[in-house]
Amino acid sequence: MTMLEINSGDTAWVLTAAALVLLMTPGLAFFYGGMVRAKSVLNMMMMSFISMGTIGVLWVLFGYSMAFGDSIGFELGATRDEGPTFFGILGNPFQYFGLQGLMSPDAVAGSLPAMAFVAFQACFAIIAVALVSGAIADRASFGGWTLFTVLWGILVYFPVAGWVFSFDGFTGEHGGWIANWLGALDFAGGTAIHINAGISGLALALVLGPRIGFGTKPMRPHNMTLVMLGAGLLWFGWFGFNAGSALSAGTTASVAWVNTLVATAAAMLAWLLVERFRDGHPTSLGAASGVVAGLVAITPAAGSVSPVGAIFVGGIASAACAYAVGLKYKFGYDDSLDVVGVHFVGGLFGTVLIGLFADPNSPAGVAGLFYGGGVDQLWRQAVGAIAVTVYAFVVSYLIAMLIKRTIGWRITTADELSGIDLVEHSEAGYDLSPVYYSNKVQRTLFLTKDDLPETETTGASK
Amino acid sequence: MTMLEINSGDTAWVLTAAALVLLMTPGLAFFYGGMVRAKSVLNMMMMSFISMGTIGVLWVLFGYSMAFGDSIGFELGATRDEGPTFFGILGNPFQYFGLQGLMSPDAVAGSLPAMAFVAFQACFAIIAVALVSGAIADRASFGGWTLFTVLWGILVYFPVAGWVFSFDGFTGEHGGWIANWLGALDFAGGTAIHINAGISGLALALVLGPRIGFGTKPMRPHNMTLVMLGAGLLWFGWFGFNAGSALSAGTTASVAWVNTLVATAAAMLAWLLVERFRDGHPTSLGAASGVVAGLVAITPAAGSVSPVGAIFVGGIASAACAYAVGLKYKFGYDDSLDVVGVHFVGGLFGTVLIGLFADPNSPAGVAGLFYGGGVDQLWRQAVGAIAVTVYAFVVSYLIAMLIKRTIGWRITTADELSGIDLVEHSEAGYDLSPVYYSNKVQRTLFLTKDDLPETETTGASK
Amino acid sequence: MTMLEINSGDTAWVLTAAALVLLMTPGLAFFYGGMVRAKSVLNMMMMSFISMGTIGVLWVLFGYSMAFGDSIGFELGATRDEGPTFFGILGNPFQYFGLQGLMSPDAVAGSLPAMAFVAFQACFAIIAVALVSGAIADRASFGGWTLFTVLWGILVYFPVAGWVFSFDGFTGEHGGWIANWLGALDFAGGTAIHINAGISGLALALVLGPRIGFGTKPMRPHNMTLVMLGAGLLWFGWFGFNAGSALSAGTTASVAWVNTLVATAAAMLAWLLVERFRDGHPTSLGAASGVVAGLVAITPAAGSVSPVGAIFVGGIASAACAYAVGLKYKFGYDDSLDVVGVHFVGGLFGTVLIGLFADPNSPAGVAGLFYGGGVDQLWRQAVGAIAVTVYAFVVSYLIAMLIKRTIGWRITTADELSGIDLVEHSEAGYDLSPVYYSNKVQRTLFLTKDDLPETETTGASK
Amino acid sequence: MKLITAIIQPEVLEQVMKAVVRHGVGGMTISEVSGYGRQRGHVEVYRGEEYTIDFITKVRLEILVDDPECEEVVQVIAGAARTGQVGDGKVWVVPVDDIVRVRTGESGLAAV
Amino acid sequence: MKLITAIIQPEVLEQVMKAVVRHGVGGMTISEVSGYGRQRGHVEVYRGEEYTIDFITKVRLEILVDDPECEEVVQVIAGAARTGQVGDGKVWVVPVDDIVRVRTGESGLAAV
Amino acid sequence: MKLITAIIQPEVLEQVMKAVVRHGVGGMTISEVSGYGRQRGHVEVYRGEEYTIDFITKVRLEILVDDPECEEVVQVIAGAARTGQVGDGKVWVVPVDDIVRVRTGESGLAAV
Ligand SMILES: Nc1ncnc2c1ncn2[C@@H]1O[C@H](COP(=O)(O)OP(=O)(O)O)[C@@H](O)[C@H]1O
Ligand SMILES: Nc1ncnc2c1ncn2[C@@H]1O[C@H](COP(=O)(O)OP(=O)(O)O)[C@@H](O)[C@H]1O
Ligand SMILES: Nc1ncnc2c1ncn2[C@@H]1O[C@H](COP(=O)(O)OP(=O)(O)O)[C@@H](O)[C@H]1O
Repeated sequence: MTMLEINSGDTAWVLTAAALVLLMTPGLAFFYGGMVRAKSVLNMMMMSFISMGTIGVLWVLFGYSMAFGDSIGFELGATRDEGPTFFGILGNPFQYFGLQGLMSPDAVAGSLPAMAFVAFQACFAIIAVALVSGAIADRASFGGWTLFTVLWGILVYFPVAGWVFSFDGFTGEHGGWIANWLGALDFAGGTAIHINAGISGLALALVLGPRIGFGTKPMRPHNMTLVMLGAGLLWFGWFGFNAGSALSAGTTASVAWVNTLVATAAAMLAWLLVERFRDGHPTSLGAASGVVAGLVAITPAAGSVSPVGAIFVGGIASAACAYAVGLKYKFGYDDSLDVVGVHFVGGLFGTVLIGLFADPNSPAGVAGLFYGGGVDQLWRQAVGAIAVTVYAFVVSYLIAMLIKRTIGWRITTADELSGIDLVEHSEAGYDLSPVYYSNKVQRTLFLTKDDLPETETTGASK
Repeated sequence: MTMLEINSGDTAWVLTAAALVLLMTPGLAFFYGGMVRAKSVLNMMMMSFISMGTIGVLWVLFGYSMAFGDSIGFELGATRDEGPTFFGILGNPFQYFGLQGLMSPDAVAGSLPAMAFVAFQACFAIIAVALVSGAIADRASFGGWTLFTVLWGILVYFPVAGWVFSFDGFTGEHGGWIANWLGALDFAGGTAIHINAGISGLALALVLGPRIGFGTKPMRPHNMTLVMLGAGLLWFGWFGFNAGSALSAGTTASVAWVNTLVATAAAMLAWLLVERFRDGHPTSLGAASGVVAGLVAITPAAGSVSPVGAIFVGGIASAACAYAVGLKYKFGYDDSLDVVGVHFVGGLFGTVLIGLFADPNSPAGVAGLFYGGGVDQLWRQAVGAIAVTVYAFVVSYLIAMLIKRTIGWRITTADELSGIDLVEHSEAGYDLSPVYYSNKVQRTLFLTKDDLPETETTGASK
Repeated sequence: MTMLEINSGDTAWVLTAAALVLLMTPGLAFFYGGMVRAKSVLNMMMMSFISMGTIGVLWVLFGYSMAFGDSIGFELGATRDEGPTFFGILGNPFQYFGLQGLMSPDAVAGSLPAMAFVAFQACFAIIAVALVSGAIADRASFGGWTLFTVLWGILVYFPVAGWVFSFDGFTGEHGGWIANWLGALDFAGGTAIHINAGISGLALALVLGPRIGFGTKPMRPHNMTLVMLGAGLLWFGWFGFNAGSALSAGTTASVAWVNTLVATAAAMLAWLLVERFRDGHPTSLGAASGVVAGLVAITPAAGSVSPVGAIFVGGIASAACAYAVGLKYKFGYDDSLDVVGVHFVGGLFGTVLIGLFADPNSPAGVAGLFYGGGVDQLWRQAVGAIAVTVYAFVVSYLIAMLIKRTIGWRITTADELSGIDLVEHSEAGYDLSPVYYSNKVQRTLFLTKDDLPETETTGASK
Repeated sequence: MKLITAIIQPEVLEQVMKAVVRHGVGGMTISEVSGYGRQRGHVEVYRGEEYTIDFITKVRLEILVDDPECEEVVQVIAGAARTGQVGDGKVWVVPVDDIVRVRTGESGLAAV
Repeated sequence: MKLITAIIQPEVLEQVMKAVVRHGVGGMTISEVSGYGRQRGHVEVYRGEEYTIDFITKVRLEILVDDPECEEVVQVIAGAARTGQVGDGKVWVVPVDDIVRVRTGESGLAAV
Repeated sequence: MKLITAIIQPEVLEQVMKAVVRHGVGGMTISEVSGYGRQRGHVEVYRGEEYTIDFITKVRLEILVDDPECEEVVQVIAGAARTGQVGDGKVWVVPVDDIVRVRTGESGLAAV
């Protein structure tokens, strides 16, 4: 642990940023919650909220330590002149078990109290898991999902966060291999968060199978005001996410802030233009989706491109996502709320475009292909992205299969038809009628799958 | 007033924290507003908003001075070796009347401009009053409530805030007796805010009597998305509340931040587990309630327990609250939105558990019973909690009776049936129909109490 | 550009404030969105969101430079002893084109990284445009509005922002004439933002003409919870707006913070009192409107009045606005969501009342009429307010006419009746029914204007 | 067989329901409607302007009964729904040719 | 006595209401429904995919009238609701055995 | 002419609609209602307290048909809506005096 003095301005900013990032998870709950049908809104929101519960506790117990403890790994040839040769795989889970020792005024991380860094990174872990839930809307048992958050946190997120975010000598002597050995640039988590969550969402969507009616009914958002609220809170919180990742309040944070604004602005415009010309109408769901796509794309790049570069990164990635969200209909995986289409694709574009647009005048000081830097950074970005994609997909798939074989994943067909809110939470999202019925319920039917005509049952691998 | 130099980092954090705390009151408005039936949502929200109006103005005029002016009191034997012997009761209301003198660059409080401290504490006063309103949902005249906010602010909150938050020599030579003479630990207001508001809610619920149908109809939340929004904003704002109470941006704030995260996470899990095993289903209302219970419980303890201790404080208090919210049905007081069950009980547990879990390595540096500190801190905590409970209950009861005897408290039975929004505010919360009726109204009936069958009229002491 | 060292505390505060201001635009989207009828909620929100897209990109490209580049202008006699003689009209658009040079650690603005100042001011530009949209709810084509945001940004906002916010020697040698040559006090944008947007809204309302049914049907808010959410987020964000305008974290910011709290509290009370005595009931829409009116009024004055003065500024301006919102019915312009009544009138009162209430002990250190300062400041305030009013009205009117004559402004009568959400965005705001219809649509009718009885068609200058 | 339709005030729904169930009616179907009738002229103020309110929320009950019970059930409903105020609503009776219980396919009286 | 039921476009509700009231009808009951009929085939694009829309929001009017007025009221409604476009809706008439005014207990014609 | 009204479970709406359309019915009107009937006693727990649920969301279908088709359409609906569980609902038939198509003014059978 580096021993520097605590800077109150940097600490103020990072504590603020941490709160902003924490707010992103409720924001995501509303973004996702508004996109499902009225009968599933509570379950959708609960999938995000429960992540705050399980990951919040795990992070304090050993999650932080698995990510930021001194890394276990091995020596390997360096990838750069005088670059590190240590290939770090997993932080020591016991070093900071229960956050021991970190309350001391001497425990610092850079210019921050160690606990401020713990706080900031905790919220990254929470939202990463929550993001995955969008791929399996309306149909996953709440118990199954809760178990998934625990296993995915331990087996996927904590290690990968260490690979990407743990720099040598910051909280431990050795950090993770992507940040140090490979040297891929990932300012705030394009790989560790978005590629990671996005591809894990694909694994889950494949294991759970599509919703009843997928591809034949539109299943449009039931409450676009909630979606817009989510998008607004996400954008707001993302300033903490990206600019906070500078871990100090200075030029780097300010550049990341401006890039987070302008890439997102460009991304919103790009998505709306695609819709305008492809579908005839720019939609509010398109605006919200463009916002998120832009935020995802600029996440890895916020510290390494110029504001003008950020316009390109946001615009290109968003247009790509606007097309990618249609792929699920083509290939038949029900990525219900476009976790793959937006987070995986957007994260991938953002991560790789750094290799093209990295500006040597930006805080990262690296030149991408278009700035005369050649392909050196490009291949590092690609390798980082691919590594996380493969690891996350395989492990998530295995976790998902394990849950399916043990406690089970999917609610029954009748329950899915009646609505998951009532069966899993015994609640209904809304009762806005001014008329007061005594004890009205919205749950109605106890169908079995056999009661449905063949055509209604999709080929879901239940 | 201590004369130190203003630290820009500390100021940045406290101004941010103040804004976060301010947001908690609208957050509470949504949390409470979503929990009532559709016909009362606006009145419920207005009870919070009006507190921002009345208390905001009073605070500037003399509220701050009553809490943080040099305290009026008397000498009494010290409770600790070399502890203070002055028993401070009430800040001098004239010292800072109209905040005079506090705009000067020389007016500081610790490392902050005095005005930053004024701002931060103003938001505490506002939300404390607003919290009470949940106990009397759906039935209190808006005029009666508005008057209550004024009287309660003056007679209950401003003095009690001085007892708990005014430290000797910080903004006046003498502060309040709980903080200084007794030496109870209350980091951010478990006593002054939550016990205080919670028990005052009980007094009001007793004076106003139950809603029509209380105990025989479920009266479930009409809009759970609004409740979840409230819970999300409250959690977000509470980082300002708790970590801001450090009044500086350093290790103490960071520890309080992490404790505020993890206690709440544990509390959410605890409440959901109680529901899962008692009622069969974990509900979203349970998650939201657990979040608030955890936040309440960690409020006094955020600076005096370790993160692992915080897991226990949050978990234990939340489970207790999950059972306590059922007591109103047993005893027949209509604490409509569980102000007593969550804020009083949660505040009590949080305050007292410090006596058990206080960790000498935490910023407060005090050892509780489980950390070898004996019962010294425990009894101080208990005395502080009891004192606030008794004072607040008695004075609130008297204020409530006064209002009942003078301008009246409760709307008529017919108005309560039709819905308080229309009668008190001449508005309806929602008109979501795509069909446009010219001038549709949702108000319908002009019943008198006699028109109702006997069984429908509860034993409310109107 | 002044060369000072970057202060991390100031930077932390301004980055936070920038994020708060950014959140105001979604907040405004909800505030406005809730006030229209259910069939227009998405379009209303999209008018705000698209501003984030277009202005966000323009700001980075040349908007910042047009406002804060070294100003083009001419010499003119000074208005004060030793006051500046340069009359600055427009920042050099090429100086900071694409924000060139501002990523450098040497690029500072006061004690901030230049990029932090860019970020903060970007959000001002975004919300200024978005505010205008409330005047033309339910009837403007989305393409027309989008084009308007671009033209208004370039021709109205960027220049006026330079006049008011660009101080000599801060980001360029010469700044704008209102701030420097005239010396009107405008702490956070009463002229540049609120008068500017408010009067531009009037121009648009006149050009577009009233909605069908204006003045004969109430057209009440369809979702008051959304309005209250908007009001809450606006108030929260406004602390960034006003206290952030100190551009440092110290006494000035703290005073502005407290003023922003108490003026708004007083304004809410004032509006509710007007309603109570004029209409019989204090409404939640009144509370929300009062909040916004108070925030608008204190915006210019936050740094130049005492907290007690702020109570007067907020209270007086809000009462004036409460009456002013009724003028549209008298004069027949359909300022649908009271942009003129609240932003223009509130901004005007706030700006001019400084001339009366400016307190020499406040950070600005200027004495208004009531504090013995005579009318010197008063006329400066009046001139500033009038100049912006005239410029903005004329240019906005011309832009609006240009759009009307070219791509067209107003949707068809049939589309307006059916609802703009479906025609412009092919979406509906809500589908809250628990019953799942396959592919239900809320769009229904393809009426032409001739199908309507005469009385239904207002005299809109279509 | 008859279909009784009643338009009543929302606030009396619960007591009406209890009354008819006590009377032996085994089922009913309920919906929300807006009523226009004598009960109007109610004036609301919005933004300082006055507007007259035309439509008022009501509840609609539909009850299928056997002919002989019809008369009495109508009386029970009207009795339980009466507050004596303008706007109390209407009850009317329509002849029904046939009724089928979906679950069993039974028809006629057996299906009520 | 008759019960007239009309399914109309939401946008014409106001003019229909005014027309029947002008014609002397003193009350009516209104609700929101979804209609399926000839008016369909409307195609919407969502996330780049096309879907056909089946149900369309309509308004349902119920008016109790005395037999002699019935014919005319039906014409008034149909006239006021006509836009000439597919989807304009239907009006139908059902015989009513009896009507009771809840407030007074009056029945038959007096209750209309 | 007849008016067939059916109260069915919301989940079977789609298959009922498809069945009647396949059978040749060209239009229908749908609304949401709450039903009270044998299907009750369902108990929910809220805040640790138990409550019995009385009203359950149902869908109401109205279909105008010509007399000869009536019987069959009723059977088609009942068949498609049947799940065999309590709460499946009812279908009933009411005589209709006249029908008018708003768009054209046609009346009687031509208007169905
Ligand atoms: N002719 C009618 N046809 C259908 N419904 C009617 C008719 N007249 C009244 N109603 C319904 O009955 C309700 C009460 O009627 P109203 O005339 O206001 O009071 P009352 O029945 O007490 O005289 C109305 O809101 C409307 O829903
Ligand atoms: N057979 C029917 N039974 C009941 N309602 C019908 C029937 N046919 C049409 N409707 C209602 O009338 C509305 C308009 O019918 P549609 O066939 O679309 O147009 P039109 O009546 O102009 O030919 C439908 O949306 C539906 O609500
Ligand atoms: N007498 C009745 N009049 C009107 N609607 C009824 C009647 N009885 C039942 N219903 C409707 O039919 C639905 C199903 O009835 P229920 O008795 O629960 O089951 P089932 O028809 O299978 O015996 C009810 O929810 C209600 O909407």
